[in-house]
Amino acid sequence: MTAVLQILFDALAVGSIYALGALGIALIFGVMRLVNFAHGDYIAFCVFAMLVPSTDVVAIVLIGKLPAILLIPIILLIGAVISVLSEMLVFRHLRNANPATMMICSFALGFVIQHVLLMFYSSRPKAINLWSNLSLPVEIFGARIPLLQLLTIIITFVILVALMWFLKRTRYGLEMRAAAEDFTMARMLGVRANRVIMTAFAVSGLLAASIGLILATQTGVADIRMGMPIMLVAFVATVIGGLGSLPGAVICGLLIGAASVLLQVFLPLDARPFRDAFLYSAVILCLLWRPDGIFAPRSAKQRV
Amino acid sequence: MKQPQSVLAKTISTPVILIALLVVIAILTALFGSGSFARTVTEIFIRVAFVVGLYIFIGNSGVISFGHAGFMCIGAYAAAWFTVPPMMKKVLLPGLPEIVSNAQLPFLGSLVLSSFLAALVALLVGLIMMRLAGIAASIATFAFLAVINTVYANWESVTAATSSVVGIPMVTGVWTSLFGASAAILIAYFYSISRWGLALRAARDEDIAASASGVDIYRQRLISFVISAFVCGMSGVLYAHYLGVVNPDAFYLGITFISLSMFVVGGMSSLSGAVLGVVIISAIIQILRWFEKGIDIGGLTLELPNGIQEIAIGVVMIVILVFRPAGLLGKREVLLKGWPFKRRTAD
Amino acid sequence: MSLLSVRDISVHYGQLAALRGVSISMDEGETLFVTGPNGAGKSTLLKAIAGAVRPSSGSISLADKVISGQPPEQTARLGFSMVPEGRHVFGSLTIEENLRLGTGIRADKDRIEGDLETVYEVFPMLAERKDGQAGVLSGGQQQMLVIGRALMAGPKLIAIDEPSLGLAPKVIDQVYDTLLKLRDSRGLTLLIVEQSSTRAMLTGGRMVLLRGGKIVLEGDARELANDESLRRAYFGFGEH
Amino acid sequence: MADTLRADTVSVSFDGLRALSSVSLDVPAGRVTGLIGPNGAGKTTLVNVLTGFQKPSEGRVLMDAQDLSGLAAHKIRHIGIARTFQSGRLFGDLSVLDNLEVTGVGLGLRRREAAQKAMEMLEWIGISLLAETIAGSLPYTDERRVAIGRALMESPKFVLLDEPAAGMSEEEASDLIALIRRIIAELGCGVLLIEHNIGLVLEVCDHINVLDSGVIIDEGASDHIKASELVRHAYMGTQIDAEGAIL
Repeated sequence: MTAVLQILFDALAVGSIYALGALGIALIFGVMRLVNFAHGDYIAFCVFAMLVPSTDVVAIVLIGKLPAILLIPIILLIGAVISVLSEMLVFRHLRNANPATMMICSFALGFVIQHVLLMFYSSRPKAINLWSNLSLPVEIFGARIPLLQLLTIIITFVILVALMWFLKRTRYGLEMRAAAEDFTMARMLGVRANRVIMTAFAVSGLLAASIGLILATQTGVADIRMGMPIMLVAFVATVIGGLGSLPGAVICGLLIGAASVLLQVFLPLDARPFRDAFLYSAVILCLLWRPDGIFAPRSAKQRV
Repeated sequence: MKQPQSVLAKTISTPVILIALLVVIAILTALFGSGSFARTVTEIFIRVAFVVGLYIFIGNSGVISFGHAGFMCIGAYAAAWFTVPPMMKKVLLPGLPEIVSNAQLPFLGSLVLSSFLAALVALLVGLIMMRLAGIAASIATFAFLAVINTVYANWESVTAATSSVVGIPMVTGVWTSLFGASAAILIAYFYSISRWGLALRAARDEDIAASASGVDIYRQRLISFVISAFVCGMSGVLYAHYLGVVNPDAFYLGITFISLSMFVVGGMSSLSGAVLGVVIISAIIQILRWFEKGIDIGGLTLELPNGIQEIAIGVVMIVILVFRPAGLLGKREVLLKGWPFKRRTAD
Repeated sequence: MSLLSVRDISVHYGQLAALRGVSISMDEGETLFVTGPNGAGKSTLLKAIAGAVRPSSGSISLADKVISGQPPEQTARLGFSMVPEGRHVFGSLTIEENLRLGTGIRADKDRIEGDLETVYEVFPMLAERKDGQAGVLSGGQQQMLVIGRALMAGPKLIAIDEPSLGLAPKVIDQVYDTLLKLRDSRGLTLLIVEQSSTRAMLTGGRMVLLRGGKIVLEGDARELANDESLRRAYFGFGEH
Repeated sequence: MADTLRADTVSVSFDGLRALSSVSLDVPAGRVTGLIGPNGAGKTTLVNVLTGFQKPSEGRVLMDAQDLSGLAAHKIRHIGIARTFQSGRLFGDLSVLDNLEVTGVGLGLRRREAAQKAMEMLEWIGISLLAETIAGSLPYTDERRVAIGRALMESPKFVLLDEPAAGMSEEEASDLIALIRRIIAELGCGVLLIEHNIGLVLEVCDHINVLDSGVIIDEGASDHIKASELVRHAYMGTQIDAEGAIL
């Protein structure tokens, strides 16, 4: 029983980070048909923003020293700002470009962010120590769960609930969901294109920042490439969730995280190093089964 | 009855110009370049071969593939399997089958055989994945790359996992890589003027009309996928023989994204775009590198801080794509009209 | 001064001319039917007014402001509400969310709840399922929803592309009754595209007949409907 | 040569909505069959069923005795049923000659043979001067003729023309009528013409089917259709409606 609980918590903890990432990718894709590869670099940027520029291995925290009540909002704000800035400086000028072009631009932007960080901080991963007492374990129904893991799950859950509330209960959210489904019709009902897109970028940046905070606390490391793997899994989750479906992205993020934990546990020892190969083969099967995504809006009709 | 002029006669100048450009670069390098510059040019030529391989599939089908670095990986490792001295292989890669570990093929033999292996893998996975279209196909190719990377990075007895396989004869230089890049250009050219290339480009523009014209899109995508995997596999072989060592992470996301960027900046629907994208972006990178090292202009030393080069190249790519969203060449090819054959009809 | 004034607009899709020099003008409170066979350019006319397609020449103004070349949200803010061809229901939103989406641009926020009541009264089916996803509605129900949605934006002018397409005759009556009631009680201006001219006859108002992207006949709906020239113009009999 | 392409009690549903209800229709070889009906009647859905782009929920598509239902679109073209599209759908980046060649190579010709046959077809239609023009830059009348040429490559047994006259002037429509008559006389295909220029349909078709709300409501020769109250009703509503007597 406790082992099951342990696995469950592991699966939830990993899955919830992917879910946050997938939501950030899906929001932007919904309103702009843009796969934003820079999203992973926003995550790293937010983490490094806490540090004094230096090439030392041990990070010197700057705003990272602030009490949580100040630090968290500042980092979230930084995430939102960098995301909105990238919309204004880059993506706004590409509204009518084809998806491949937009995608490559987002990749180039991520490349730029990465190398700006590299210039100031060097490529060596840095140890950082945020809220270290969170790694103490707590006991739940006999399972010993690190407090941080528990917090990650709770925080993700809170963020998801807050975001769902935002999307469900506010006008911005309503407009964003409508725009993600049918942008032109939404505009014909008075929804302002620029405002919706900016809001989507801001929220997406907030999500990236929260992932950054969680990851930095969890791993105790700031690494320039820390966002990339999450971004990739999030991207995959968004597509198999059904492009344009926000709940689909969240659920598939959770599922992929859970699947990777379960594979890690249940694969025979010899096969365990090949976990990702199994995972991604499953992704391909999933796409063959439902090419439009598992939760794709059912509006596919006549194609001619 | 007017005879239509043959496609070959109309368009042969394109590959000729592109190859001539590379030959000129190679000659200049041989005459004036330093050893390290020759290495840079070799890398550029290998990259040309890889991106041309991307063009064969992506350019003609319109489906973005993130997976082709996987074929480069397969080609490179196969080259190691076929050319590393048997003594070393038995120690390093004990899991290889007897017939492979006893073999030591010459470069050309390994080139052909390894590229075929990449094509064979493409055929097998393509049979499954080419049923997909659009972004689902792109994700599937990415998943394929992740599978390949995981397997090659962990299959200790056959790939030495994350430790590098050493002992591959370092035979790729400027001329060998020029040969490889030229071969890639010719394969891509002849594919794209073939009936397969025509049918696939039609499907890229209008898939529904292409089906109504009798085109079996699945089959055409598969053919293109296999040929492009062959070329990408070949670029991997060249790369292995250039570095002398292979390591799975050399064929993962880094090379995928930078190559795709060069390809899109050049113009992803044109062979010339593929070649020129690599050449132009690589040239800019090289110039920026020189600036990083410091350049004397009239007694004044211009020196850029380290790391500016990467940032600048990212910015340059964004600026190019903002102003030319279809890439530098768009859908055009470099072409000398009426060369080398005069139009037979004058109307 | 007229509320809507379309002056000599042409619209091209690539090389294809969908509208060739069409002019219409509407006064406040007026009802105008645009009729004609498929492919005449009726839907294109509405899209051009809404700002979803850009005319290649000519100009459009609404309430004395030029709207051609403006983004669609700007036109909506000036009081133009559109029910486009193909309905465009937001399937993942609830019915009530669909209805409320267009209310963001209203100045008279205090009347929103009242209008919502009205829409639910007219289409009780929508009230019954207001928290259900709009995507599961049948075609006819979706048609009611999009008409309700357009009304909720509090428009001065409401344009509807084929309100009766896919609806049962009884429902069509209901839809028209509602529209006319609103026209009379709020001074709403109605621009209705119908392939069939029957409704124009019943409802009255002005009618223009489009064919091949041009206005070929124009006049009082009731008078025109009884005229054999309508049938000839409509089908192009005798020209081929 | 096949004699008849037949839709046999075909029904199609989208999300529970019936787009076609038990529609039967014959397209005989060597004649022009017309298909008309108001917006949303299901005309294009029927064409899609006949050409393999839409699987019928019920019913069959037959060419003589051969059952074609469920075959992929490209296979149906191989069997000899060609079509054009409402929106042209030319391969915009390719030249006119290449557009026709695509059908040639799609049907298994080598590229040189395909080019030869494509050139012959362009000459037959009378647009060989356009051979090298990029299809995306054509005016729409030429676009239609190229699309028809593309469909006629390798002598299909049946050709389905989906609104070929959309946007054409009277004169251009006359040219189209002449072309359709030549297709029948010189190539011997069966033609199904879907068109909203009813004048044109009445002039050129031997037999006309009228589709409304997914059901064939009337059929017959031009004169019958011209006089048909059902047809008038389907398109325009009727006087009787207006008085509220029958609905």
